[in-house]
Amino acid sequence: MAELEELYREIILDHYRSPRNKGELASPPALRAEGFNPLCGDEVVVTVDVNGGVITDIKIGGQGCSISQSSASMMSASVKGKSVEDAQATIAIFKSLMSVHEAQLEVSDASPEEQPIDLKALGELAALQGVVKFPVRIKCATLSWNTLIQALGDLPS
Amino acid sequence: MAELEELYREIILDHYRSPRNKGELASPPALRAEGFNPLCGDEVVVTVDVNGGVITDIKIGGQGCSISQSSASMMSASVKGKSVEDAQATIAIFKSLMSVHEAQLEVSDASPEEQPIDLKALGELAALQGVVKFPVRIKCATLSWNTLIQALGDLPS
Amino acid sequence: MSKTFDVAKIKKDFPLLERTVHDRPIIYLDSGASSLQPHVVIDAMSHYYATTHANVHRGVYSTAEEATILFERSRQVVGAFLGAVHPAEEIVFTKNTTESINLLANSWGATNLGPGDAVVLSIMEHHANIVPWQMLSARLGFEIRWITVDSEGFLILDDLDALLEGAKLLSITAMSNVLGTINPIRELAARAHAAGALIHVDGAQSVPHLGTNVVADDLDFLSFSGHKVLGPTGIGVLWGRRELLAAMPPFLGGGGMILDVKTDGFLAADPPQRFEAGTPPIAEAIGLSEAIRYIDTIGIDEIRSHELHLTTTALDALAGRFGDSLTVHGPGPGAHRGGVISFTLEGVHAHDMAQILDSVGVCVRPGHHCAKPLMRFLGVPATARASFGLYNDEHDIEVLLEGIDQAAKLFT
Amino acid sequence: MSKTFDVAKIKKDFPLLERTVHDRPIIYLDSGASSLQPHVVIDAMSHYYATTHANVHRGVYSTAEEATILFERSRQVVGAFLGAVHPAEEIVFTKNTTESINLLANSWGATNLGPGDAVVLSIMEHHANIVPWQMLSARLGFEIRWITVDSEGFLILDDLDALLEGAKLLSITAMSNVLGTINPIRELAARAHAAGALIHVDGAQSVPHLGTNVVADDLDFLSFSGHKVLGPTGIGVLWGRRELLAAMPPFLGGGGMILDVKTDGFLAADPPQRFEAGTPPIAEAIGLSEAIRYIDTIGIDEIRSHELHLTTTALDALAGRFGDSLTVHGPGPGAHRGGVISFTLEGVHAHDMAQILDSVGVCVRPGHHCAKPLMRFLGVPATARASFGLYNDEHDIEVLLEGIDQAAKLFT
Ligand SMILES: Cc1ncc(COP(=O)(O)O)c(C=O)c1O
Ligand SMILES: Cc1ncc(COP(=O)(O)O)c(C=O)c1O
Repeated sequence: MAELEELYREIILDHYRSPRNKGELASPPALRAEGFNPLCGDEVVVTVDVNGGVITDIKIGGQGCSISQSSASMMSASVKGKSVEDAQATIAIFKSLMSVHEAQLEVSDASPEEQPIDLKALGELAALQGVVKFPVRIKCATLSWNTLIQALGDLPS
Repeated sequence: MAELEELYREIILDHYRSPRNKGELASPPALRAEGFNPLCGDEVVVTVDVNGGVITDIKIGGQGCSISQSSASMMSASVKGKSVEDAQATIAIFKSLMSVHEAQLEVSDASPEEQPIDLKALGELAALQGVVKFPVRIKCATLSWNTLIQALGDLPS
Repeated sequence: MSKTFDVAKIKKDFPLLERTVHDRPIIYLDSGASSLQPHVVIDAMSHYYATTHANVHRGVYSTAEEATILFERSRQVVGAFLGAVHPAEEIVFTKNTTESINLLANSWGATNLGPGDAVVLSIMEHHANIVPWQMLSARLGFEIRWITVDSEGFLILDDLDALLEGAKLLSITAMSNVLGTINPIRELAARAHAAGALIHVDGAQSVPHLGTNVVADDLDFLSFSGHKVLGPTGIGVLWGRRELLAAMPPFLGGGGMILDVKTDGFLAADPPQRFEAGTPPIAEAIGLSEAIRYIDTIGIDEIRSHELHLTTTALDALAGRFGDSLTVHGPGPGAHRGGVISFTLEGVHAHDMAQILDSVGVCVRPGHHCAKPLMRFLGVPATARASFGLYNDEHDIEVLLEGIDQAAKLFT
Repeated sequence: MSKTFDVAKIKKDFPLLERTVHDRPIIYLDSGASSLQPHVVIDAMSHYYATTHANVHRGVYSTAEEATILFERSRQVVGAFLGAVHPAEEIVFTKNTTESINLLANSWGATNLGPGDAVVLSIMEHHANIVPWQMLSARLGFEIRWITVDSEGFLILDDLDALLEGAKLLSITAMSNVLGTINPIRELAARAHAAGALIHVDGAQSVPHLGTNVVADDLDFLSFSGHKVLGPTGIGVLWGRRELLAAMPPFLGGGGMILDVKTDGFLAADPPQRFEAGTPPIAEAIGLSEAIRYIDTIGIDEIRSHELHLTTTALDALAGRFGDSLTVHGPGPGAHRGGVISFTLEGVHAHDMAQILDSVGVCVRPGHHCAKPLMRFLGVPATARASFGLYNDEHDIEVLLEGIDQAAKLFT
């Protein structure tokens, strides 16, 4: 089935089999947050070291399905070394990619408006685009992202 | 509608318009019970004087629809002056006339068994037979009878 | 956006109206107890069972996903109908209005009420908005205060501020299911809030027949039932303001309302799931949203005008034909009343009235209408109640009058 | 009275099985979450809405009377299916199993439990039979004790007498919705009674698939849901022994459950009305009784044999094809288990498994199956669960295996 191949792209399976940045940083000093998907039991623990406005290290713990695990792994690879500001821009783009379609579960008949999304800015994260055809899996893909937002929320602003 | 005429026979309307034995006896010495139909709000108060095993007087209070009122009135006329034993026989016959059909509300597909009922023994009470075509009204017809049973239940046995 | 209201066409949408009773066409005048369902509602549920049924929320396969989407979209449709701002979080599906109010009492009430507190009700409440508070009050020891009604059937609001003093909640119907009185909800909400109390509105009678806007009226909670709003049995709604629901503990416990369960305790999910333990009424939610879509295509304001016209026509005709021998319990004709007409005819008990009306095909309900405190207050043991829906017309009123005539003749 | 079990014919009774998913015929293996509904059930409800709908219990007109009769007869049908002696008084309609258990906890429990008391549960309970007791225990301070399971998934009953000592209730599932284990209910009832405790059985999984007899098993209470027994959503049942129900206070308050209401209090009706506040699930009760009639025409024992055969076939095939890479969580094949197969395949998360199975049309459910204490006890975060109904056949098992194959290939 074509949609299924879209969902389980090679790069996603690769991140699932060999997750990047696995583990937990000592917290403190690392910022730490736990995420949880009550529907399927997926859990994620995100720890981030932020120094001088830059994400100098990030580690991902927990367990879950290939989508939640690979999304977390790709996220860690994508934000590590970035400034918090740049990371937040990436988060925003990724979330909008997902949320347009998440809305399928919520709005009434109106079909969700397609907004132009800068896929190039997402790099390999764009591989997660296939998820949007599977509304129930979107929560898997966004779990670690929401958890990162939570962790960064603890930053003094 | 033929069934409706069966229900509202002249004798029933007559008892409704001119209820026999209306009122309340002083209690004690009279036995007293209150009945209540929560579905429609009908109420009945039955007071009976029993002397030497004979129902020497009976009075009916309360309010309700033509069926509950006329049934109460006919009941009072039918048991007054009877021995408690004879009254109880009448009660039993009347209740069985009603209960066969009341069962419609309860049993599954099986149609209720027709038992031979001694209608003659009921005298003018037989006029209430039309009620059985209207299962919801059966509770109206039996209200005063159940209340009489309750009152007689207080007799030392 | 005025729409033409074509009652003959509407009647055709309701299959039950094709049937006969005692060889006469059925005249359904009991929408106050439960409405009829249009084809589209019945078909939406059949179609759901035949093509899509699966348990919601926990499946990833196609039908489970489709069922979940349909179910969650129903919240949106219901929310839009009520003018709710955050339907996805504010619309709780229950089994009926009664459960909605019990939920409110046992969740919000049990955490906010105690000795020295008060809840204000009106004497015209349905038992659904009385008994839950009595049960809770017996447990927690707060006071219940009563707004009474005047001889026309309007709430007496002169001493409302005194009644509200120190009260934490005003729980009141938007429309009496006995008298037809429409209560001034916006004013009541403002006065409750001014006194520091919240307001819960029993919308069982108003939501199906009048326009509802929980924001414009500044409400805190609102309840209604599917089966009175052209929808199925087995479903009700509690709407609550997001912040209020978020602060309330769960009522029923079980699957679907948790984040986590361990042997030593559980963690509750966010609203609305927190309040929806167990498999929800899935087909019923789909049926309810179809009912609301149907109402939307006709227009709730158009429905209201039509029913108001019928009510006025009926009240005038009853007075004209039966004069003083017939008493209508409730306000006279006008915009302050809904399409519920409770009446008694001299010498004819309500039960007999309903029986005789049935013989000409007319469905009306006799009794206390689950409002015994009001009946006692009025000193009437029982009334016959005719209540209108969008599918009624003037001919229905004529047959009603014909039936009342027969009752009058039989009993005099 | 042996009946021929013709699964090809049965499949035709279930319209949903005609649909395709991703261009493949649907293979429904999620009856543990919710069953499909046969035509006769869907049609019975449509027919009811289209010809008979009216609110029950308070009307005298023809459709109200007919609706009341149909509704009350549903109690008889349900009661007969459970072997209940007094269905008219013992069958309480709720909205689902979850509400049934919450009713039991809040009515019987709240009047009988306090500090020093204990309720015994098992670790394999569904959240529906855990959270209500946790909520009540937090309020009343009684103890919850747990029966655990062995490595095969059977209850460990060696220390049951110690667990039951001083306990007032054993509340336990007749069949695990995760492991498939069938528990020895008759023995459990006897031991509970010997210890002076009552027994409540969660029959959500057993009533649809095994024969039930509340008298032969000497039970005190039993719960189940309509939507798992070929019936509609929006209805559940609590059966209770007449004397026990008669002594219990109401749970939800409102219309229909009262004898009288005054401003200063109310008087509750007798069971079952006492526990059925508000407009009941009328169409749903009619649909449920039609579902039970349908099961009766096929025979619950025949259904059980068929499902047992499928379960054994599937367990053998899974072991044969996937060996040690696939773990089934629950007992091996045999009469002590029902048609629920929870499994994990090495390297494939349950969520992914369910997604890939969907692509070949197979519906299975991934996750914790609302049994988190059990999952924690087993040390498994999630399983995929295939569960059978009377409409499944061997071909369905083949497609399941084909899908698992694909998952194995994709992930290695
Ligand atoms: C054993 C068991 N108990 C209780 C339930 C809850 O049933 P419902 O969601 O219909 O209330 C289920 C079904 O999910 C179950 O399998
Ligand atoms: C004003 C009012 N409140 C509450 C109810 C109760 O509704 P339900 O029986 O659907 O819970 C009704 C209907 O009978 C009603 O008219």
